[in-house]
Amino acid sequence: MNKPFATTLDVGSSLANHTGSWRTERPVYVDRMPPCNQACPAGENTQDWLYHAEEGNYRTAWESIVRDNPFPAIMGRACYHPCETSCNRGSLDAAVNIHAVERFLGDRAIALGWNIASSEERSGKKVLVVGAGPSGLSAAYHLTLLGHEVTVVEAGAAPGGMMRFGIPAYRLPRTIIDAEIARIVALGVTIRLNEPVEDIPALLEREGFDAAFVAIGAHLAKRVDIPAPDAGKILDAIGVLRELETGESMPRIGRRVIVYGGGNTALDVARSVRRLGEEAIVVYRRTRDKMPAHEFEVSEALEEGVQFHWLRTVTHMTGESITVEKMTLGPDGFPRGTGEYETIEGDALILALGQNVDTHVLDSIPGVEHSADGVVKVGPNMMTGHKGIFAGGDMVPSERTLTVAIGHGKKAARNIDAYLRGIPYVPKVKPALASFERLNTWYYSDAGKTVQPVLEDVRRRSTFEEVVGGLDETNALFEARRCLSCGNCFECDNCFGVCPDNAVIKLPDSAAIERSDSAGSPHSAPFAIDYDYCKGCGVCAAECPCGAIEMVPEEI
Amino acid sequence: MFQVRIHGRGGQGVVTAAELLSMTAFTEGLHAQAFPSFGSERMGAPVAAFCRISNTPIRTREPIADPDGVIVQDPTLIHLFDLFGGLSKEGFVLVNSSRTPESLGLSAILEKLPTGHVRTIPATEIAREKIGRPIPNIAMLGGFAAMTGIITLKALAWAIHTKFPKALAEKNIEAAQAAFAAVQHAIAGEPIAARGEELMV
Amino acid sequence: MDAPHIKAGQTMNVEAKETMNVEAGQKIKFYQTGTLTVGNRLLDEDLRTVQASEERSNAITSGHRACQGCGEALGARYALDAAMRAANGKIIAVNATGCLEVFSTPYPETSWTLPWLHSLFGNAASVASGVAAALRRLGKADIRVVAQGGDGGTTDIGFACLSGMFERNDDVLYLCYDNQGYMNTGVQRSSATPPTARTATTPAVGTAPGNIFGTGKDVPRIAMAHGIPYVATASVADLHDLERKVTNAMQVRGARYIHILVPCPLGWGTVTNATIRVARLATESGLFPLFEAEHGEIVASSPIRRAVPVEDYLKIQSRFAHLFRPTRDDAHLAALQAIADKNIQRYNLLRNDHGNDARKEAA
Amino acid sequence: MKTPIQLTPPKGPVELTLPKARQIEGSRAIAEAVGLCRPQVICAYPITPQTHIVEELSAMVKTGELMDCEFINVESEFAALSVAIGASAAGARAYTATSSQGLLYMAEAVYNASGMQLPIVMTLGNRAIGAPINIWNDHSDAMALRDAGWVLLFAETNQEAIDLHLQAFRLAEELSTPVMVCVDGFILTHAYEEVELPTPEAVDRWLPKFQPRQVLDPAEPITMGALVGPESFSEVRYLAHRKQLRALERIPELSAEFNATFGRNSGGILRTYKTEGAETIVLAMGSINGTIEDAIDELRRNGHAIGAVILTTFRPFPYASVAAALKNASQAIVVEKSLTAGMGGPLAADVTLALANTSTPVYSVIAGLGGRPIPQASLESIFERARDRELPETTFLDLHWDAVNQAITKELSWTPHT
Repeated sequence: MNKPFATTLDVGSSLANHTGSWRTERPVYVDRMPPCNQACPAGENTQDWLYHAEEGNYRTAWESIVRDNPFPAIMGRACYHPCETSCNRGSLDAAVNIHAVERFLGDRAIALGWNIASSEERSGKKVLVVGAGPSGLSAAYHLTLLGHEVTVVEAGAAPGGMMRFGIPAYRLPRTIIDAEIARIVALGVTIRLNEPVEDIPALLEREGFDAAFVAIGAHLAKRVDIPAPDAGKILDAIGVLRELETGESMPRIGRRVIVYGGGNTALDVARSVRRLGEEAIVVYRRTRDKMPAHEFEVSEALEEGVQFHWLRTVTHMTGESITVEKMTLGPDGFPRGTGEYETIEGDALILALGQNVDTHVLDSIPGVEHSADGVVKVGPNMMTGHKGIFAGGDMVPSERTLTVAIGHGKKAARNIDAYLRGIPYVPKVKPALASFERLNTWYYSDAGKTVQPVLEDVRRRSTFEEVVGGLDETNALFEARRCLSCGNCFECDNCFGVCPDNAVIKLPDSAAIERSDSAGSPHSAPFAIDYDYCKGCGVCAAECPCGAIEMVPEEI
Repeated sequence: MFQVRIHGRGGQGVVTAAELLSMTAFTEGLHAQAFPSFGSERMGAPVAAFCRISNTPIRTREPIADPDGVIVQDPTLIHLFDLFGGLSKEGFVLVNSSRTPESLGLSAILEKLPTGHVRTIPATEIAREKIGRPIPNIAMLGGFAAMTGIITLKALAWAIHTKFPKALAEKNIEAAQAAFAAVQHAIAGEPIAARGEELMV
Repeated sequence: MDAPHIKAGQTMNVEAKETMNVEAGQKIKFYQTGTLTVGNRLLDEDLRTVQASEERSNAITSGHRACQGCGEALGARYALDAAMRAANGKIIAVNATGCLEVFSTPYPETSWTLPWLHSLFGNAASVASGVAAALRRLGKADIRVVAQGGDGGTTDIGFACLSGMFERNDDVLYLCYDNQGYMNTGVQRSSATPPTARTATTPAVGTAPGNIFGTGKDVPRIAMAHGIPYVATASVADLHDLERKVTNAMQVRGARYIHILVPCPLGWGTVTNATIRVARLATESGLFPLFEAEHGEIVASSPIRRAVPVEDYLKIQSRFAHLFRPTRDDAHLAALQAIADKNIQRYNLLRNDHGNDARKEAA
Repeated sequence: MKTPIQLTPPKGPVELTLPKARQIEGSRAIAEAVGLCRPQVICAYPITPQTHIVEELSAMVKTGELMDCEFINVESEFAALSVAIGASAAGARAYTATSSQGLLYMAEAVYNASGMQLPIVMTLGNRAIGAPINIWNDHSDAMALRDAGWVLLFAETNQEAIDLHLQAFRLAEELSTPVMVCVDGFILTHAYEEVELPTPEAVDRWLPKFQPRQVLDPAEPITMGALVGPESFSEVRYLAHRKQLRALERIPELSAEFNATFGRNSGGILRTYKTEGAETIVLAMGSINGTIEDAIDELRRNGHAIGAVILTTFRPFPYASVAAALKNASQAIVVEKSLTAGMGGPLAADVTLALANTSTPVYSVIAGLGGRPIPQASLESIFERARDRELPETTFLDLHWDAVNQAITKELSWTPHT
């Protein structure tokens, strides 16, 4: 072809024109902190394992969970999932049913017998863990993965602590607890049961442990002095729950059992009592919305026929009834007596007013301090006043939940590891939060939360069968895919597509490749900006659904 | 060079007449040129067309100012325009009418030209009868052929054949023949009116 | 471990079960994570948009001189790449004078990678007709012709040629990239400029609201009035919809018209990163309805997903700033809302059946 | 060489194969000549007086007399040439025709076609330009776009119109440039006269299959019609100029080759008529030359040493050839059918420039505007006045001075504020 001068051109020649020089801001791929991850007391990388789950890579997803938490199946049932409370999707339609997916993965792991491989090289160090509760087992698990030899000594007859003795079977089947603890044991952790420890330093000395993690929980029920002239039956919640777990034949508590308290334990015990066929009445000094217990516990309890008396304090008890004083909430939200009294029929009273730590084992250890209620003082690295002895779980200052305890176990393990290796433990810096405002939610289609199956009411009043069922694979996948992947690229190709200058490059689709922008900051997105042509309009950042692109000023 | 100017109104086939005349001359082996007095093509508007016939190639293309023959297809034009302007002393005038030249007020031109050089024929009636439509142009050519002898009826017939589809061509040829005959009879001294009446039967 | 009794809400998932089984390797029938995004790693390649593919033709490639965030550069690549895929790369493009032509072909550089011809401002449709006629005559009918122009070259100066091309039903797909004004010459009013919009030739002075409230010039409907086989409106804010329409258009022969809204950051006074957002708001407010018509009859329209008042669309554009400052111009805002409401009613845009609900995809 | 009389009326292709003269209308003759060149795309829009040409072509396409051709009825002249531009760019031989206002309406596309070097051939049925609206012949339309970068050829007769179209396609495609064949409206387009059309075989040998210099093709994509800035625009324009000069060389060669092939001397730059020994030489374009030749014969008989130059190629303007043809004359008279108000005759201006280095005076005669007849007598009187050295620099032939003077008086009596 004989092309005329200037008026006819060879195609694509504008590639010689590098429009990148126009730029005053540059788009940069980032990985932000998803709110679910940030909220997880156990530090699970929720968004990451949902990412794998939504692809159907359940094993990879599960392995991502157990990097932080050895109890997916338990978590999926007993965790109060703050991840969902903070889930950005909650502001869109309904939070992702994260715990249900986690439970699906946990159950699948148990069903298919997935195991975790411990690292090969061993440190030769020995660590003692006192207490086979969630915190202790978590610590033992992580320490073993870190290459240390761990022995757990437990005063009780079975491992699990509050997982077993604090949470009723209808919420957490024992087979699940056994299976996930068995996996830890299979990893090489030694658990010695029925072995109360009296002198920790001596034990360390005797068996040559290099460090200890103490997590004996808080098992002493708080009591209030309630006059009961006719020696009415007064029990404590923890005791009752433990009895339910261990006692071969549960002695009858009463016909109409009054539970005094508004926490989760109060509701656990009330709902257990219903399952024993008795009437259960919860008495709480404040209003329903002020109850510490989670809302779903209250509503499920109501479904099961538990009665509630809010704004009441127990003042007196006889064999057949209790006297309560009516309360009102003051402006400060605290209850005040009204001087009016009423009688509630009831032949047993269970106190669920919280627990204290049994600290006598610690009193003997030099340097360990604790407050009046027995809460042990620890440093930021969770070490007590005594060098090499760390503590965690319900016995240290913090919210007393399963997941927090498990988180303590992990944190302590990392600090103990650092202590044993004589190097300081530096937690990696957390990226900025992927807040809802950073998302472009238009790109996500409408998909309501999947409801888990629930056991019919009659059977919830007679048996300890698990109330909430799990999701089948279809539903679990659906639920996983409701994840917005906040702050982390999920490869939707938007940036690749919406760039008016074709200035986005797809990187080879391999996890192995080290991805980073031209400034060298690493990111997980399999894309790169072609700064030769990028004019810095920012459309890619604006149209990134999950907020994984940031515009940063150019130095001019 | 023999120059003909044809006058009429839009829709009377004035331009076609000039073209046919040129084609006829061409088939006779002569050089010819025909062209209309250009204007927008509307029914009823006065129209003129021109035809030059020559033994040598024709170069000029100007409208004919000094015709040797004038064909008037519509007698109503006679007193509206100077139809005979520039007409040569030996020129011919053929008017489409069933009336006599005198009754058309053509006395002046009758005096100017040699006897027999001014004639009328009822071309419209002839056309109505032979073609079924009052288009006088071909009949006028037939009459003009008989009157001037510059083209033969045979050549005209061929030209008509070339120009029109067979059926229409044959009807037109009949019209031309009828007009040709009418003029011949007139030349033979028979009253044209009578012929006209006869033809109108 | 499933309990025998299932609560409401489960039923949906039971249905979904038949359609989804990843392990069985069947096609995923729905996905939430970015259903409306350009691509999606969870989806088969052929279900993703053309723009998601590294093999896309990039009909207009890097190095062009369009402004930052240019909607027209984006719209042109969207539409032409889709057309290229539909025609197996056999496309000839004819371009009217305007921004697109100027920023893409300043000697010695061109950004086009397909055969491309620019003749004049007002004759793109006719030139395309000529190209199509030649191809038909040369026995190259497998090569398809696309004509493209801005709103000026289409709805104003090129209008007669466009109408002629339609009326003859020439085998041309005409793409109008509507940025609602003469942007190349410095933002002057075109017949596609919306009422009240401020342009260099419709300044907002005192109580004058900028552009007049004329009767409007609804070129897609005018195109429909020609009874041509296919007419559609599309937007850079909905790529799936745009590509589907271009693909539909390429399935038929004859005159076809797609009117694509392409925001202009410069002319509209939007931040450069708002190009797609403002286009989305135009649609979600009802001011720019998305629909399809065949042989003069509307056959489909895209319902609004997240309805917004026209204000949400207007207030992020400085060309409408005078409607809000110094004082709120309620009368004109109401008049503009009325236009949107008319569209919503005419095209039934507020029905709730958009295909973006995972449940529907599952079903 | 006369045609033997045919008993059956001529029919389509059969007739085309007869290498014999026929008495047909100029428009029909041009249409058949264009048909012989096998255009692949024809776009038509009616405007008097070119209409008959495209009407004939549409019939030829319908009847199959002209095959493998797209006939497109467009909505305007602007569209007509635009369709041709697209067709040509896509590799098809494209043709259209127009007149007067139509040419002006497509003016933008006229420049575009030459700027893009597209070998389109267009017939221009020359007609005046309004206002006042006037449908009759003169050269105002061609003159209005004489500088649009097209080759402009003027036909004296319908025979030459035919021959010029055959040469135009060759020239256009060899150089990749558009060519306009100018034919006097009505005078030629509507005139019935004898013409001879070559056989299709002969034309196929004369005009090879169209090989576009550049073509839109997905197999070898290009960008046509780029924006060119100050850094290169001058070069583009210079190359356009050079191409026109190249055409000036090629036109006579093609004319000679045409003569050798078809035995007719037509086209070329210009022809002379009885210029040997002529003191006065009349120069004109188009059909008026017939009358001029008659006038010259007449005057020669009376001993007037006068001759004529028939200018065929007006753009590119053949300064050298014109100068050479006039070099022996003591005076030149340019008769032209156009007037540039405030300047005079555009053709006369070009001829004056051609004679810049000589002392030969150039007299301009503006004649035949808006279809005004140019009687031989009027021309003869002009030429005689010239012989007697009484001719003013510019003459307006047969101007009705009384009407003009009345108007001027009226004009002068009027002032805006009365």
